[in-house]
Amino acid sequence: MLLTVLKAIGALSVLGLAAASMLALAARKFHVDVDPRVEAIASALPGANCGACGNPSCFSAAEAIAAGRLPVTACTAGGKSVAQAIGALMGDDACDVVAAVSVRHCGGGTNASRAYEYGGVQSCGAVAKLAGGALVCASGCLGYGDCVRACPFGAMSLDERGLPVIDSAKCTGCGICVRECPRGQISLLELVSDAAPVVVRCNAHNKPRDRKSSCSACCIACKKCERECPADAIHVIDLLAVVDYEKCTGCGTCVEVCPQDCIDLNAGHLSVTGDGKGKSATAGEQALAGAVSGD
Amino acid sequence: MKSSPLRLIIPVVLTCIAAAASLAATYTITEPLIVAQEKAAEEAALKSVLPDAVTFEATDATVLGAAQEAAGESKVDAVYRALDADGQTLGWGLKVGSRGYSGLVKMVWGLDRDGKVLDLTILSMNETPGLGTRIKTEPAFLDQYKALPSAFAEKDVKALDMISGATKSSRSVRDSAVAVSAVFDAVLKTAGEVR
Amino acid sequence: MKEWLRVFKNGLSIDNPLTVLMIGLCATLAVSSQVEGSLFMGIAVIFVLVMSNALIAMLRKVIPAQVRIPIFIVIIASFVTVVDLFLKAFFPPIYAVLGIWIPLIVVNCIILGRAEAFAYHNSVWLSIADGLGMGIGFSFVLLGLAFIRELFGSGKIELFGSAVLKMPSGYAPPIILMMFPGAFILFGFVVAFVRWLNERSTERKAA
Amino acid sequence: MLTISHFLLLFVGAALINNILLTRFIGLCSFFGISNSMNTAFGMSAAVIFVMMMASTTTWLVWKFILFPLNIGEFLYIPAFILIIAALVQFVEMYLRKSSPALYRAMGIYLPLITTNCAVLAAATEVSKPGFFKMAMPYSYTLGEALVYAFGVSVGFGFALLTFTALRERLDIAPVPRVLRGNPMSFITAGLLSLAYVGLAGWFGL
Repeated sequence: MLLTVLKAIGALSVLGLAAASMLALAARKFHVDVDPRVEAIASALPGANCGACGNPSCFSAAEAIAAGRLPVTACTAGGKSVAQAIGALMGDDACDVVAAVSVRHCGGGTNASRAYEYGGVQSCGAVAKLAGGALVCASGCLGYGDCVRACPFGAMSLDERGLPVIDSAKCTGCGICVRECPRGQISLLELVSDAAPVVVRCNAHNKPRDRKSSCSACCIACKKCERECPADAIHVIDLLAVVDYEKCTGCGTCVEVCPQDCIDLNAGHLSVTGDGKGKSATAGEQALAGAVSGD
Repeated sequence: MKSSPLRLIIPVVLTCIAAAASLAATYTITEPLIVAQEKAAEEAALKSVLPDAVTFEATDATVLGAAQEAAGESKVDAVYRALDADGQTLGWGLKVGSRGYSGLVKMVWGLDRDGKVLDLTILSMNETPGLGTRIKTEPAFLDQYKALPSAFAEKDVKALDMISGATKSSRSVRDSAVAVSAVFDAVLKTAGEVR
Repeated sequence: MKEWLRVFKNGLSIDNPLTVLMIGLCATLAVSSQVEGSLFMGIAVIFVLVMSNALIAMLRKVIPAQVRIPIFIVIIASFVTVVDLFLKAFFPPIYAVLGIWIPLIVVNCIILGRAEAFAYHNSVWLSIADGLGMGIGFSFVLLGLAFIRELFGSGKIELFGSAVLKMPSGYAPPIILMMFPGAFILFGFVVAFVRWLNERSTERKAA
Repeated sequence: MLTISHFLLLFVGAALINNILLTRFIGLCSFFGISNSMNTAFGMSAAVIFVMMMASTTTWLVWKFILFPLNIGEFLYIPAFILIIAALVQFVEMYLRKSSPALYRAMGIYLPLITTNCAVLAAATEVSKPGFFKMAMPYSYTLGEALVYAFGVSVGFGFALLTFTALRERLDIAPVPRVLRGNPMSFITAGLLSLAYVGLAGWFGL
C-alpha cells in the first residue's frame, strides 16, 4: 500500500517539478521586454479591434503608436478622449481632434418604390449585385443592414422604415459602415463632423422628375432651402441640396421650409429651435433628439 | 520575472505531492473493490453461459496466447476452464471481442468438452440502436449458433444466415463464432483431456 | 448568510441554463440520453465543483498568480479521479454508461471557469455557495434535457432498473433523439424556447 | 502491419470516420465559441493541430516510461496528462510570443483556450492509455501510430470546425426566424452537420 503511495507521489511530483521549472525557465528566457508604454496605450485604446486605423488589432496599433509610426490621434474610433489619453502617455500634447460621425443620406425605406420583390440572401451586398438593387432609385438605402452588422460599436440599428438609425453618442466615426455599404462610394453614408446639426436625407443625382416617381421623400432640387437659409450654408449642387457644415449655424429653417421634408435633424443634436418635427425623422430620432434636449 | 523561480515551482510541486498522496490512498481503498466487481461481472457472464459449471479457472498464459494466435482478426480476451463439482473439466468459457458496425462487440461463448455450443451472450456492444442491436433483441439469430454441431467448422458458421439491414453487426457475431471454432480446434480440443 | 444566498441564487439564476448550455456542452450533450446517467453526472459535477472551489478559495493566498492554472488543474483533476474511482468501485453499471465522460469533467469549462473567476478571489464560504449554485444549475439543465430526450427518444424512463414513466404503448420512439445529432437539434429548439420564454416575460414586465 | 495503408487507414479513421467533434462529440467547448469567423477558426485549428501532436507524444512517452512501468497509471493518468497539456500550452505560448510575434498574433491568442479543450485531453489519453474509448478496439499505439492518430484527430477537428464556421457565417445573413437567430440556429446546423459525419460510420470497417 505504502509503495504505491510513494511511487505515485514520486511520479506526479517529478512531473509537476518538470512542468513548473520548464515554465519558470521559459518565463525567464522568453521574457519579451514589452515596452510598458505599449501596454498602457493598448489599455487606453477602445479594444474593439475595428481596424479603422489600419492595424489588425488594438495591440498592434498600440505598438505602432509607441514606436512613433502612427500619430497619437491614429485611433479614429477613440475620438478625442482616447487621443488625449495617448497624448498624455506619449508626452506631446494631442492636437484638437475633429471627431467624426456617420450620417445617412436617404429617407427612402418604405417610401421608396421597389423594382422587384427580393427573397434571397438578406444582405445589401447581395441584393446590390442583382440589377443594382431592389429599389427603383439607384442610390437609395437597400435596408438589409450590412452596415448595422459591421458596426463594431453597436451604434446602428434598423428602424421601422428599414433605414439605419445612427446613435451619434456611440458612433466613433471609424467609417467601417461607409466601407461596408455597397452604396458607400456614392456616400449614402458619410462621415461628417459630429457637430453637424442637420442632414439632407437624399443623395440622388438623376433628374428630379424621375426621382419623384421612385421615392416620395426625395430632394426635388427646388432650391427653397438655398433661398431661405440665413447663413447661406445650403446650396443645390448637381441637382441635390448639400449642406456646408462650416457655415451652418443649425438654425433649422431649411428643415421647416423643405416641401419634401427630406432635410432633418442629425439625431442627438438640438441647437435647432424647432422641435425636430421633420416628418421623415423617425420616431427614434425624434425621441433621441427630445432626450438630448431634455424636454 | 522578479520573484525567484523557486517561489513559483514550490507551490506546484507541493500540490502535486498532496494530490498524488490522496489519490494513491483512495486508489488503494477502491482497488480491491474494483477488482472484485470485475471478477463478479465476469463470473456472472460465464455462469449465464455455462449454467451447470461450478467454478471457473482461468487458463494459463500459453493457452491464452495460442488462442489469440488462432483467433486471428478477433480478439480473445479470456479463456476459462469450467469445472463441475468434483473438478472435472466440464467445458470452456471464451470471451471474444470482434469488430462490429461501430466499435467492439464483446461476446461470451460456452462450449462443452467436445466443442458443442452450450450458450452464448453478447456482453457489450455499441451498435446503432434499433438496427445493429437486433442481433441481441432477435433471439432467432443467436439460437442459430446454438444449433451448431459440436466441433463446428468455419463452413458451418458461414451457412447460417444474417440479419438483413444489420450485415456488419451480424458479421461480428459470425467472426466471433469462426474465432471460437478456430480456438477450439487449435487449442482446446487437445487441452480438454481429464485433468 | 444573506450574502451566501445571493451568490447561491445567482449561480442558479434563470440565465444559467443558457450560459451552462453554451459552456458546459461536452458532457451535457453526451450524457443527457439517460436520466439515470445524468443524475450521477450532475452529482459528480456538483461534488467536484464545490470541493475544488472550496480548496482553491482556501489556498488562494498561497497560490502565485503566474502558476495558478497548473495548480487549479491538478486540484480539479484529483477530485475528478476520486469520483472516477468511487463510481468504478461502487456503481459499475453507471460507470459503464458514463465511462469516458467522467475524466472529461476536468476540462469542463464550468469548473475551471468558476475556479478562475470566483474561487480565486472570494472567501471559502462564498465559493462553496457559488459552486453549489452553479452545480445545481448545471444538473437542473442536464436533467431537464435528459428527461425530454429519454422520454421521447426511447419511449420510457428507466430509473434504477424500473420504468418510472412510460409513453402510451403505441408510441414509436424516434431513435434519432437518442443519437447525438438528435441531441443537437433538440438543444437548438430548447434554447429557442427558453429565449422565447424570457422575451415574453420581459415584454409582459415592460408592457 | 506497419504498411503505409495501415497508417492511411488510421489517419482517415481518426480524421473523418470517427471525427472527434461531430461523431464522438468531444471538444465542443470551443466549437461554438470559436466558429464565428473564418480566420479565428483557422487560427484555432492550426493551434489545435500543433498542440495535439506535441501533447500526444509527451503523454505517450510519460505513460510508456513512467506511469505504466510503475503501474500507478490507473488513477494518476488524469492529473498527469492534464498537467502536461496545461504546461505545454503555456510553454508554447511564451515561446511563440518571443520567437515570432506575427505567428503569435495569428495563432497564439487561442492557446489558453486549448487547455480547457476536451478533444486534446481525449486524444492524448486514448493514444497512451489503451481502451480509454470503450468503442474502439482496445489497442496500444506505437509512437508512430500515435503521431499519425493525433495528426488525424486534429485535422478532423480543424476540418469540422472550418465547415461549421463557413455554415455559420452564411447563416448570419440567411432569413432565419427571429427566435431561432444566433445560437439555436447554430445548434441545429451542428446537428445536421453531425448527421452527415455519422453517415460515414462503418467505412473501411473502422
